[in-house]
Amino acid sequence: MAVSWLHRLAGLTPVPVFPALGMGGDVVLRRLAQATNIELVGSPRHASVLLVAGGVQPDLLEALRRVHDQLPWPSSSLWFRCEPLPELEDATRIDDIEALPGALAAIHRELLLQRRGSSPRLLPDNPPNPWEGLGDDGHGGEGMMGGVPYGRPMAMNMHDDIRDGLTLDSLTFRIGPFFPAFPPGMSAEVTVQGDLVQSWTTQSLPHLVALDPVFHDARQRSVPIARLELARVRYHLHRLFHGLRLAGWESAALHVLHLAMRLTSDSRADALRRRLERYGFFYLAALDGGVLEVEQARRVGGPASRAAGLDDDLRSEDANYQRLGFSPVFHNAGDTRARWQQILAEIEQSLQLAKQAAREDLHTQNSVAIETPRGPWSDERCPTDASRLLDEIIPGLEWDSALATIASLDIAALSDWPLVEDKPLTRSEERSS
Amino acid sequence: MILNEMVLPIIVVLAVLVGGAYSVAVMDRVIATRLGAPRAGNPWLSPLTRGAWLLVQQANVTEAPDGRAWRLAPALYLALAATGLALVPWSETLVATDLATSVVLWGSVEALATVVIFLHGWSANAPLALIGAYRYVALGLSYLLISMFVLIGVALPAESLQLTQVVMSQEGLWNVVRQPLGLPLFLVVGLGMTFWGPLNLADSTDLAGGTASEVSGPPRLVWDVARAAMLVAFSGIAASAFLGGWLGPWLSGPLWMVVKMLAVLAVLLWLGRVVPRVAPERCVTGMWVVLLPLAFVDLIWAGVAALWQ
Amino acid sequence: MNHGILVDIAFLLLAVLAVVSGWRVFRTDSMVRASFFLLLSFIAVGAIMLLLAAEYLGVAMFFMMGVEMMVMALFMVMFMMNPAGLNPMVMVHQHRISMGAGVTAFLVLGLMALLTRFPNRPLPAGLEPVASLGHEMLGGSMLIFESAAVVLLATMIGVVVLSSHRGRYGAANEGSLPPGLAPGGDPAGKPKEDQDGGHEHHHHHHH
Amino acid sequence: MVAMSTTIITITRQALLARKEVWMTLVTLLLLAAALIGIGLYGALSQQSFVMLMMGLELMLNGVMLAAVAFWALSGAGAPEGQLLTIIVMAVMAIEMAMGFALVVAVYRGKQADMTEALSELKQ
Amino acid sequence: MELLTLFIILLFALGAGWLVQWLPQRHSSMPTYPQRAPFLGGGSPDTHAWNRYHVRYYPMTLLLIAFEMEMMFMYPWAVVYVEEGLKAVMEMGMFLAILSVGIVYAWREGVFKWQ
Repeated sequence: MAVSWLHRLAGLTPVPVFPALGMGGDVVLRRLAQATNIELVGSPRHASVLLVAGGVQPDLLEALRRVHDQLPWPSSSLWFRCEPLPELEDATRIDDIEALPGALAAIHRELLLQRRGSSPRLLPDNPPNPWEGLGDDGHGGEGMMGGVPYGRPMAMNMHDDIRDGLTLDSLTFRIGPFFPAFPPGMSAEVTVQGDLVQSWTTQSLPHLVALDPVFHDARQRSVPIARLELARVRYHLHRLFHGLRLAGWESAALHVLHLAMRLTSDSRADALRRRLERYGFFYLAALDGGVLEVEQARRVGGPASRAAGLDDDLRSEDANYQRLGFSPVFHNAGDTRARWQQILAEIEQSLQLAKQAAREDLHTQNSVAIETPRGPWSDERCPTDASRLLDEIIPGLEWDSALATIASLDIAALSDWPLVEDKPLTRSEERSS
Repeated sequence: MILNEMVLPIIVVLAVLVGGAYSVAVMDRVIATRLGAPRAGNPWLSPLTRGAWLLVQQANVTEAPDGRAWRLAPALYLALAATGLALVPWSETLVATDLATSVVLWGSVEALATVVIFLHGWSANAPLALIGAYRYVALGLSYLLISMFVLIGVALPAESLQLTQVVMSQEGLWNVVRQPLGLPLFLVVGLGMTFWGPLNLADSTDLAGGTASEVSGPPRLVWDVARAAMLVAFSGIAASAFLGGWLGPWLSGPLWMVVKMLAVLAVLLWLGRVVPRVAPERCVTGMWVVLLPLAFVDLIWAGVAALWQ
Repeated sequence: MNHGILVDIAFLLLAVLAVVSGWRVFRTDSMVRASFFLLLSFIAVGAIMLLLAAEYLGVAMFFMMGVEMMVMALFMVMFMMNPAGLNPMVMVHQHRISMGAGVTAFLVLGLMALLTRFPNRPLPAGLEPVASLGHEMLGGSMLIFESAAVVLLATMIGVVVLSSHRGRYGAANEGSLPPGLAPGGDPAGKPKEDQDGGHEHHHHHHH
Repeated sequence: MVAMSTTIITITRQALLARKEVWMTLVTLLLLAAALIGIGLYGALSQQSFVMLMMGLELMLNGVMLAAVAFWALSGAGAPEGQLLTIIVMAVMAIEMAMGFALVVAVYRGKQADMTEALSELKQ
Repeated sequence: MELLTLFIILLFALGAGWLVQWLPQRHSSMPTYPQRAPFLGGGSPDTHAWNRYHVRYYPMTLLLIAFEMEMMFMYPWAVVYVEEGLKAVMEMGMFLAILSVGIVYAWREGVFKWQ
């Protein structure tokens, strides 16, 4: 069949990719955000390729099938460091991150030039509940609120409203583990009334977070403080990148990513701070919610606890950090805004430390207990999963401040394996890609 | 006579509708690239390739949508943008709809845009789209008063609600100088009407695309085009109300309009990319408690200036 | 180019639109559709007003009713069971009586319109409807205009008092809050009070 | 039937010759207004819920406004009171709606409060 | 004449908007049920999304209706403002002052916050 000029033209568009992130998959987000011919989209309806990145646990496969089926045709999937589902016979797997943008583009072009068929649907074409022709009015039940018209029951009044006492209907749904605004792997059962979250139950935990190998080395031996601090800055910048993307601020997110990519001990974060402050990130965005009590903050650890007024930082116990004049920075409010301000302040502090340490060539002294960007880490104390905390703090927040709160909290447990971070792009490579 | 009064204006309006939406897409991409977004390829071609892709993509349907309303909403939004554009005067005589109350009709376009955007999110029968729709109504009902105050401000010196009269009243001095608060306030309205950038409460990232989260294929194309066209219509009204419309030396009237509209568009698109999204509650409070009093001040300013002359 | 015939065609189309959409308001299951059918009816009437040279009122009808019907839809959805009409439903009573009353009203008013002879005094040439309305407001009908402000103020206050959940007798949600996490503590999920709020009275807002 | 169509044709021909409206007259406008009022009355009487009843009222006021404008344009020689009357009807509509909905909220909230009180009494 | 032009433009835009949606998809079949389920990142809802939605800003909408009525009076006022001069200033000043009281009161009562 001849391919129409429309399809040819469509093949030239940047590839709209919906990323479904498995274990360790978030690395592709940062790579693809800098690729010139990829557009990362937030809904599978807007995508032509489903990119499954990183290992997906067996209990999340059903959810993955659901997302897979929600891409409108023509669509296909690409599996990055992940074994394709057995049903998808001609699915492509790829492990080299540098080849990823090219592979995505190739799939998209083949799809539109009709050299590759769309992925088959994985789930049977059945409504959630049988309904047609059942019941009094043919909607599967009796009465005005009964039945399952079109396969689903009607929304009902289930919960008293927790904000202003005017009780109307509530919606209960399970969201995640591939919801792009959530930490990868996390899913929750949520009840909302209007756009206010009434109840929140975390169901599957976010994927373990891997740290830069230098932190693992630091537990074994003495490492250069400059390297350690730069790795810390990079970690925080990556988190800020996700937070800013969620705030609908792509240009600032890319600014952060560029900073992270070209990080040296001479880097400065002044321009970043100016940008965040001048364009009103701290005043305009939904940063008012998610206040952590001291006890809750201690459970999360790391910058989140320091944002709630604890000056708990293992670096102050290291002799060489003391030589550098280190003292922990902290904020008191404990809300989302304070957490981002804390992250920004720690980025600046770490850059300062890195610069000084590089000049004096200082190494860490203490390898028993180190402060990772995720929190204190020693044999007794390891950052554990804190996503159950969300069940306590999210109810009562509006949807936007709920999601902003989740983005600002680093709640995943620490992985035993270091991050397989790929080498940062050099300037010339980026030009050529 | 028919040629001059009807056919020509209709052709101009439809051409600007299509060409304007296209140039919005091109400009937005150029601005994004300037701000550091990695985009390859020809910016002139990219709106076309994207349009082609949406045309060949399947149009998604949800389980039990309000099908007709769902398909009607993008078309109606486009029609509202066209109505707005029809009110824009290109020269003293070249104007499609020169009503004595065209300023009020623009106010109606703003009010009805809220209805249409709500309908777009409501019809999908999906939780996230629904939240987007209701959020937008909070914004839509808040910017309306600001816009009306600001536009009444420009009607005072013109002693008329007719857009051509408003332009002619700026013969000596443009309203952007005479009523300095007016244009900045009106630009906020423009971002709100098209839920662009910081005021994108309807189709935001935390809702996976909000009202458009369930939309794919041709309906999404129409929605995107309508949104861009609305931005163009808005810039036309802003240019006429504050930047002296077709007035200006050397160039011909329509050409001046194009230049001024492009300037307004550039500012809007730039604002859309450099400011983070505003929280809905903060947005409503800010509009009523900060911007509305400012619009009052603008009106008083305009009133004093109009009597002074 | 004949003006009259075009106006006639437009009028007839709009009249049909106004009546049909007005009727559909009570014949649809979806509350949102009902509100927007009513809006359509208003828009058709507004357009007829435009044809009658009421340039201001016609256009004002669009924006007033655009907003009012949007709010109408919000409240309809808020307080009606099955707001989208997913299930078939009949929410009518005294159907026949109402039908009779409606038809009678139409017949009586229609006969009055047909049988009464109204003076034929069309708009004077060169009348500026908006300006004449403005002069009237600031001149002869000033009192009406100013009392409208007072009535609207009263409405605003009434609306706030009635709908806001903090009445004079304390929060209306007292007793409907979930129990505290600790005995005597704040209710679960209740957001923190902010410290620097300028209001001295107690409130449950989230900032 | 034939007579009717002949009449329509005659009237339309007159319209074409006279270059003025023959269908949009005061009588037809008032008939349209009467139809809207009739439908509105039906709605207001037949609907069970208060909000739908308000819809009926609004439709009736729609008819009233149309009639007022028709009189103003075709029979009142453009007296400004005609327009003012329409605006006042609109204001009545707005006030009716705002107060109506505020009442609905208050009543709904009140019912709920009653229910919660009753529940807590039962517990004791 | 103006209205006819406007009508034609409206019709064009509406028709184009509808045709672009209808033409490419006129032969396509209904998507499968799993595809039609609302997107929730792999999750699923219990019920239909349409519900008695708790509009958190409802007092603001009622306030807006009352306040917007005032705009009805302001447009004709704007046209005769310069002609009437001081009288217009006085009357509208009074009118606006009365209504501003309403806004200030509403703000103090926290109407613009999410309820």
